[in-house]
Amino acid sequence: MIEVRFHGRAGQGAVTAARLLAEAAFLEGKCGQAFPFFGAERRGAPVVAFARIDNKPIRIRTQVYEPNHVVVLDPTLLEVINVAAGLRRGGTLVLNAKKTPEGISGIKVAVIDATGVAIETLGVPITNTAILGALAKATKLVSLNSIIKAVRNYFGDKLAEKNVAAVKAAYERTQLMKLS
Amino acid sequence: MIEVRFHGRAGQGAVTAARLLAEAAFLEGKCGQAFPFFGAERRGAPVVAFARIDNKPIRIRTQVYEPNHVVVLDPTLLEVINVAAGLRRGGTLVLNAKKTPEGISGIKVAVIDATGVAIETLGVPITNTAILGALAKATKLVSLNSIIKAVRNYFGDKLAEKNVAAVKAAYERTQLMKLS
Amino acid sequence: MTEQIPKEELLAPGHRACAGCGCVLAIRHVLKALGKNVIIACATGCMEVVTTPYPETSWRVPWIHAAFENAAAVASGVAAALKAMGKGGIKAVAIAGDGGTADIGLQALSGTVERGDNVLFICYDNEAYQNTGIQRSGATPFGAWTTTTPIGRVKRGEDRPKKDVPRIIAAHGAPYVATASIAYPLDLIKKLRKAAAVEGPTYVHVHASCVPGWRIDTSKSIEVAKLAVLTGAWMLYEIENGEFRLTFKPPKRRPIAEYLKLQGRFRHLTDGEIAEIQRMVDEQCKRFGIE
Amino acid sequence: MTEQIPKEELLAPGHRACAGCGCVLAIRHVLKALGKNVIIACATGCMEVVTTPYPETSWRVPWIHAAFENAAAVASGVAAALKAMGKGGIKAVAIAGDGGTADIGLQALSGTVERGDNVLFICYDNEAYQNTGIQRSGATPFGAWTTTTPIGRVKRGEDRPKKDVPRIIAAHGAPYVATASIAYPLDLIKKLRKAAAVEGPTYVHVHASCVPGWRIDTSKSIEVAKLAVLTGAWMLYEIENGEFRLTFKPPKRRPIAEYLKLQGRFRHLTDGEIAEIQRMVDEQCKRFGIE
Amino acid sequence: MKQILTGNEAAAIAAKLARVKVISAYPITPQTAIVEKLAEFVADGELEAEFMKVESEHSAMSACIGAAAAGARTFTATSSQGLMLMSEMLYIASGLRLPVVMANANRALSSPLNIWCDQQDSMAVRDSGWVQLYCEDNQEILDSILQAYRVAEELLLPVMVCFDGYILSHTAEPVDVPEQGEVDKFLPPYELPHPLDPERPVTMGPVGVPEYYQEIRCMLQEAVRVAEDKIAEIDRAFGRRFGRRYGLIERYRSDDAEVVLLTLGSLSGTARGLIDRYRKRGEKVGLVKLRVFRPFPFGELIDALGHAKAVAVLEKDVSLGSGGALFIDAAAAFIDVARRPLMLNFICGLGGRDVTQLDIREAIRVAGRAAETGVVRRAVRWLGLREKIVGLRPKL
Amino acid sequence: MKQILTGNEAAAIAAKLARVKVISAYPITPQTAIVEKLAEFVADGELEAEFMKVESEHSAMSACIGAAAAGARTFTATSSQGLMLMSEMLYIASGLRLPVVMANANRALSSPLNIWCDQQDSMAVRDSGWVQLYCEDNQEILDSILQAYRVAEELLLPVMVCFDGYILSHTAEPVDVPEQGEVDKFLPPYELPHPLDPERPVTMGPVGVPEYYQEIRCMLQEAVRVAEDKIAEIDRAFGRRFGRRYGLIERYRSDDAEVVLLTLGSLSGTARGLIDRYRKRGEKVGLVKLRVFRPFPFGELIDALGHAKAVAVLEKDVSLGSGGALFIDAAAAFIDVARRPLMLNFICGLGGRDVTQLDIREAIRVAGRAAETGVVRRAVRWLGLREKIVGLRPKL
Amino acid sequence: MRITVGAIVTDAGNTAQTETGSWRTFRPVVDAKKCTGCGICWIFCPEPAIGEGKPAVVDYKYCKGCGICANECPFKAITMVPEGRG
Amino acid sequence: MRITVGAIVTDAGNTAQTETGSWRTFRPVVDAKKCTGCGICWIFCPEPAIGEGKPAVVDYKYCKGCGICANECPFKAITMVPEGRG
Ligand SMILES: Cc1ncc(C[n+]2csc(CCOP(=O)(O)OP(=O)(O)O)c2C)c(N)n1
Ligand SMILES: Cc1ncc(C[n+]2csc(CCOP(=O)(O)OP(=O)(O)O)c2C)c(N)n1
Ligand code: SF4
Ligand code: SF4
Ligand code: SF4
Ligand code: SF4
Ligand code: SF4
Ligand code: SF4
Ligand SMILES: [Mg+2]
Ligand SMILES: [Mg+2]
Repeated sequence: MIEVRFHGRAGQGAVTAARLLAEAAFLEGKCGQAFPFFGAERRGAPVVAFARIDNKPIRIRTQVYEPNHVVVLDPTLLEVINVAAGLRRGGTLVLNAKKTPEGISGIKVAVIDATGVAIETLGVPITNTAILGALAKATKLVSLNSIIKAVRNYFGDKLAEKNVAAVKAAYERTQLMKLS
Repeated sequence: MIEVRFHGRAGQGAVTAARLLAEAAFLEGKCGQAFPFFGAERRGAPVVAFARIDNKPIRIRTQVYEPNHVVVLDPTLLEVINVAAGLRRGGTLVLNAKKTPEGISGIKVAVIDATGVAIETLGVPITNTAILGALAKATKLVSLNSIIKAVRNYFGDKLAEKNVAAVKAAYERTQLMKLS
Repeated sequence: MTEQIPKEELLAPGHRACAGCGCVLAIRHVLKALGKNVIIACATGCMEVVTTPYPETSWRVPWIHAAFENAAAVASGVAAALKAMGKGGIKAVAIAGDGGTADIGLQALSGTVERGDNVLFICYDNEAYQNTGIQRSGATPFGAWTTTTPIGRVKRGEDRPKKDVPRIIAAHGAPYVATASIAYPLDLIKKLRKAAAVEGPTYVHVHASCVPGWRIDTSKSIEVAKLAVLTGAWMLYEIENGEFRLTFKPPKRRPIAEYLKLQGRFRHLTDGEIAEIQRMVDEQCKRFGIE
Repeated sequence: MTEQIPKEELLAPGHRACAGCGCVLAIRHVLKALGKNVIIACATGCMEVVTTPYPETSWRVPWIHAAFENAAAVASGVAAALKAMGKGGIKAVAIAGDGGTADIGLQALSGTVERGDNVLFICYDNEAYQNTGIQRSGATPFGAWTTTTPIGRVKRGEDRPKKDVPRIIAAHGAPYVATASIAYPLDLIKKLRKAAAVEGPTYVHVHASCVPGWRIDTSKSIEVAKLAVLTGAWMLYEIENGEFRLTFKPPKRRPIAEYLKLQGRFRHLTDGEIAEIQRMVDEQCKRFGIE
Repeated sequence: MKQILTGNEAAAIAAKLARVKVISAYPITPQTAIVEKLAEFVADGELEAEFMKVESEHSAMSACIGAAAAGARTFTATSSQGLMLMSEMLYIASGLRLPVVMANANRALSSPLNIWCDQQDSMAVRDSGWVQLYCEDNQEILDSILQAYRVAEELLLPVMVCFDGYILSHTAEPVDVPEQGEVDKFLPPYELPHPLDPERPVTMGPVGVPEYYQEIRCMLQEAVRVAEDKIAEIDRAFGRRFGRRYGLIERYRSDDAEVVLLTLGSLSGTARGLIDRYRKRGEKVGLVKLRVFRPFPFGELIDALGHAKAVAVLEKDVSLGSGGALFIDAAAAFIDVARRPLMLNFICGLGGRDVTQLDIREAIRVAGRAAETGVVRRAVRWLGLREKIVGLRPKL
Repeated sequence: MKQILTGNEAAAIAAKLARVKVISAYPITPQTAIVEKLAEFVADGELEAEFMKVESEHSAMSACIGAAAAGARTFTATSSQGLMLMSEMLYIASGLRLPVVMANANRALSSPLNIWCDQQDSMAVRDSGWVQLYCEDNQEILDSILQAYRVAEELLLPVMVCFDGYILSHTAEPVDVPEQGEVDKFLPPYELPHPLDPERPVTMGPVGVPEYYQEIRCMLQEAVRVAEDKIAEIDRAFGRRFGRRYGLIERYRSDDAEVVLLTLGSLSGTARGLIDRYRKRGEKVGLVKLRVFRPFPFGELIDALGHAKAVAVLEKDVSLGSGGALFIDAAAAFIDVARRPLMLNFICGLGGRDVTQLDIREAIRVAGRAAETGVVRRAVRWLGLREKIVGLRPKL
Repeated sequence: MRITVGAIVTDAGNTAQTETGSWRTFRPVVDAKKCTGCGICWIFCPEPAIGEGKPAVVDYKYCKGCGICANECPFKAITMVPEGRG
Repeated sequence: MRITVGAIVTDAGNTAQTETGSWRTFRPVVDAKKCTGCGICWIFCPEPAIGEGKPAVVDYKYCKGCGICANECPFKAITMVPEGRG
């Protein structure tokens, strides 16, 4: 079973990102589970969401404490949260960032300027679809195609294609590195 | 233990009569318990109340099914209710009536025109105190004096004396008989 | 007059209301006015208790009682079901006492009106919680004795003015709001029919006497209700789409004392207090265009 | 202007309201207006949730939250206790959102006013249940999108007019009722002080924007609130002992479209629908003496 | 001084003796007379308190919460539908740890509407974190309310004093009313540790985020559990001053009994006389009366019942789809006790059905047979069903 | 067709598939999305139903009662405070024997306010005469709501389908959504036997005088009890049509287990994996998942647990002053059973506290020790208390 | 008796089987000579227990003896007489 | 930490310990030259996170970056600048 943690800000779509990942996995015949953790905070506050992927039905219902991968939707979160907490050995940190972050070491990192991609493709800095492109590229957890299909299922016609463009562009531009 | 059942009409004071009997017994150092049974009916509808008297504390809480005595506050009830139901052997039926009732037999009966007494003394046909005078006379359950004391305790100054007069007058005028 | 009143009795006799109950008379005429094609949701209160001692019922129309505070919501549910099932021509009607209207039931009523549900709400106002033995309600008039506004050394009866529910409901923008009295049955029937005919939330507030609650003689129920109108203690009017209209103007208003003196619940009032009440009534009448 | 606004911040920063929240700004000024000698009973809703994540609190005045529907009743209890314990000079204040005022909390509020309790009730009106994620309330304006009044093939947003709570409370005979807006803080502060000074039940209804609920940019909270007043979608007035008085008359009313266009919740409106809303606003303004 | 008082009068007098400052209540049968009596005391100036005529029970409890939080000693009373309507607020009062005291005149729950006695109402809120005391007679009502304030204020827990509607509420019987001075000594003026007060602003009722909620709940549960000792302690103190004690449970000729009745409230009184008669005939029948239902006195109960052959639990409530609430808790008490009695549940007295001595005899007979044979054929039975009424079993 | 759906979406879709006619609900976290989704269906014309935006939960249930009494299939959903606020009406819905179906997204009770998961809310109304089903996953939510209508309408009983707030309500996972045609066959249109109808006037909700109330109550209790068979029967019918069955309880590797976990709801899922691991190590640990809490399936449970050495009852609720509601009922089940397990109660997961595998291991460990030693040191324990938090035990 | 599911009452108006005339302590007696048949008494009787017609007919099965009819009769055609006391 | 009886919070205003500045994605920057110290921004900041004074001082500990101050400043003295993206 693979577990992924998403960090974002309330209102930015981290929950949707987790769900789309679960959908993509489902489209590949796997089982997916996605769920948020909400606090009492409002728009702008940091939030987390989780996804699990497995080949057999997923029955466990606990939060994810040791994710295989971590996805960060908002670049400003890095300064305020230890996003890599609990990340398993060999796991990847998928970051929305313009440049390689400092102060992180010993883990695989995928960097994508998801905000740039989102503004380019959607016109707004909503990064939840773009970042999935990066995740697909970096982890091979699900295929690019499955992400695209999931995005198409989820969004209405007009929005769908813009988001597909975001996924694709991010997939292309994601940079993989291992910080030591 | 002595058990007494009172029949009246909602709003006529049968509950108070039962209570005053319990108070009178209490004033004599006995234990008294009085309680009503209410239905969903309104003013004018037949109601019953109960009293128990004993030398030791009364702990039983059931309704009274086989009363030692039965008291009827309203003359018109006789036609609509079997007031003597369950009356124990040797018990007395205390009736508010102008004349000896027909159709009752084999029991001791005390007859008092309590309505007449009440109108005379109180100016209204509220018979609950008058009938207690009759009960005292007929059964010796409590003394006339105790009833009077209980009435004085219960009513405010002005009302008290009128009611005392009612008790006394009824006590005087009650006719005892055994119907066969 | 009798020919204008439907003959059919949709409330059966044998109900357990007090002898002389003004409220059950109100219900009798309400049902006459509305006819058979209604479904009634009735709040807890005298009218519910005295009409439905299981396994008996006085109601010859479909009727449901759920609780004290929710007659309006239950009726809204009925209205929604009728609509959803495509059953036209049947009116959902809520009936509640003043307690079930002005106090504990106000919110459900407010919701029904605000949502625009097709419900006619009827308040029979006997000016206290009579079913539980005469406790004050929001609709209890100033100065009245009740068991929770007793006459004592430091308090002397109800110390707040009567809550003006018709005005509150009118402030909700209900298309039809009216007041009525058991002493004016034709007026009452007319208003109820009008209210029932509106497709939407309507409200009729019926002033109705209560024998033990008002401490009146059983025979005086109508007399006292009529005096309420003739003295201006109660007013007959309707508010149609926001337009206020007096439907009865007492020819020459009688002194409020006539109304008060008939009732034991006002027995304790001093002349000074009666004068104060007269002043309040005068002021209110002026506001409503009665001199 | 700043000198008329008390410096002391009785609502601490660090609260968890959305960036740009108009309601928390309302609360900030409410507290400034009232000062320290208050006890606040707050209904469930955004302002309660974002200010009190245990073990933290933003309130520098005594504050209690019990439930969603009962702020008025809790405040009444506080007022009764203060009176019983002989503690003068402290005002019991209830704060609730529009849901906790117009809908689920209306009855408790009605009771407080009817009993004449010494309570100031403040409604911050962000026109929907924002805390639970933007569902319609009685105060949601006609035409607005919310999650329970979605824009679909057969339904297009809220289909009932906004419930007029100030009018409903005025119909209760409350001695002081006023409306205010976060865009007019001096007016707001003045009215709150006036309301607090009355010994008895008073009501202030504050129009306050909500970023996600109105679908506005975080920076537009004040702008949009001001436009509400300038277009006549919201009006500033007070009702003192029954006397209505407009406290701000928009110089020349701006078209309602300016207000609507700023907000995503009205995005779906067609020109025809906007014209209809303009008509409703015009009519209402006329009733209130604004041309 | 001894007086003839109804249960409702005893409750009202107790509240007055406790010098309550804020009363907030709504009328409901059969409790109403309590409120009426208090209204009289206030109107006559005999009690200096704010008497709030709220518009519903939900607001009644809400106002009590507000008043208690501001530091005033508060009282309310209700029954049945009223208790249900305020049930949300019951959990909130206990969660806020406010020492509200409430009298509940037990009455059946609708639907159908029924104004008569049973205990479904207070049983329905047994999870709510309120201490629950059940009274057998009017003296116990008065005494329990006085004790309730001590318990409530020392533990910061709300306390509900329950007594059977009509059967006690409307029954007049002798009650010893203590002197005000003695009561004042037993129950001194009270100060909430952190009241709502502009001098020392506090926040009550915050959002209990997942990081803390469970611990806060656990603390509440501990408080209700330790109330067992506290109630016993205060009961002893009461006994020293007033000469009357009740305990958490009362054992009435049960110590060597083979068949034991377990009861709550007024039913206990009716049972006592019967027990005496069985005893006179040499039959080992006893009674255990439970006075404190929350906290549930597991230990004392195991101790009192463990030796019996069969226990007949008589109660006026039913957790629909399971058994009686008292039975379930009492039976659960024995899950890890080696020596346990057979236990039978008798649902009775619902909606004002009189529980007669015949009914109780029947329970004793059935329990006696179980004791003899060692077999319980049906754990949950009903007493006093009218045989002429048919149709109880729905057709499937 | 399989889709990724949250629990709330599954519930809303189930209501749509059931072709409900009247929906009356009030928003509350974490249930709100159900109502929102239904509002969308209605707005889009996908569901022809009246969607009532009532002003409170009390009115939500009241309107359901009115609508159901008039003969419409009705649906509502709530959580926590909402359930408490409508609790009076729950008893009335069952008393009136109206087949209302409600989804309850389980959430903690205030105070302090907490929007996260536990099961105190639905447990608090377990006496109310509603059938209660608890779901483990989103598929079970959808399926249970469909089954609920059949149960409700065949027995004239209201049914509450409970599922853990957030943990299921907000979790997206694959759900097989049945075809409308198949659902129509399983759940035909429904007619109330005696609806409110001017053609045939009836009176519903009369005063249940003492002469009849107890019998009426007994009839209701019988109806809830026989629901046990009815639920099983309908579950089998559902299984035949849709290939999924749930039973009243599910035994998961428990038949030969020495230590058995007893759980409700989503917790069961987390436990399964652990059980497998214990089994892999040869340890005889099993799971019994209770799906139907009302009626309480005494017989099946005795059957499933009787052989165990120790049973660990894990639950997200507590009857304050006693133990967990599930524990109490389950323990009571064994009062007249000779062979009984030791039973331990673990309160956990309150107010959104995550119940981790570590927590469950701890429960198994403690139960295992009890099984070995035959001794239960403390029947009621708490799992997952944060150790850094102190002050749980009040000073006396 | 067979109790009904949900305590529903299907026999609409069956309180008519209960004769509340037993509540009466005074009975209205109509003076046929005075009665004009105006129907006012019928309109205001709460039971109802007095019929239209000339003279008006009292249904003593239900009449509770409240005296409203007597009080309201414009022609003073009704007198309230005490029920025979036993 | 010791939890409090009834979850009471006695430390009034202690959300000030939580620095909601971490929520910010844009930061307001005051142009000292344009700022007149009128205080409008202070009045309308919901946190509040911008002080009176000339020039107005932003408290970045709490400022969530909503941009109200920039929008309302009559002198356009405030610009919203993206927070440095990592
Ligand atoms: C929730 C709840 N609270 C209280 C009651 C008790 N109760 C029943 S009827 C009633 C008073 C009804 O007053 P009103 O609505 O004026 O009707 P009336 O009895 O005067 O006809 C009360 C207090 C109840 N049934 N339910
Ligand atoms: C009895 C009850 N029902 C529902 C809720 C859920 N709830 C909490 S706040 C809220 C909406 C509040 O709306 P409003 O009063 O307008 O305040 P806002 O959130 O908009 O500030 C709802 C529905 C609740 N807490 N209690
Ligand atoms: S108490 Fe009043 S309202 Fe109730 S039945 Fe009697 S007269 Fe009618
Ligand atoms: S949702 Fe709206 S009201 Fe609530 S904190 Fe955010 S902006 Fe303020
Ligand atoms: S009111 Fe008088 S005159 Fe008219 S019908 Fe009746 S009895 Fe006859
Ligand atoms: S006395 Fe009363 S009940 Fe009898 S007929 Fe006349 S009005 Fe009707
Ligand atoms: S509003 Fe602009 S000019 Fe005024 S103080 Fe703020 S930054 Fe300076
Ligand atoms: S950006 Fe918003 S939070 Fe920051 S100082 Fe300006 S108004 Fe305040
Ligand atoms: Mg009334
Ligand atoms: Mg709002």
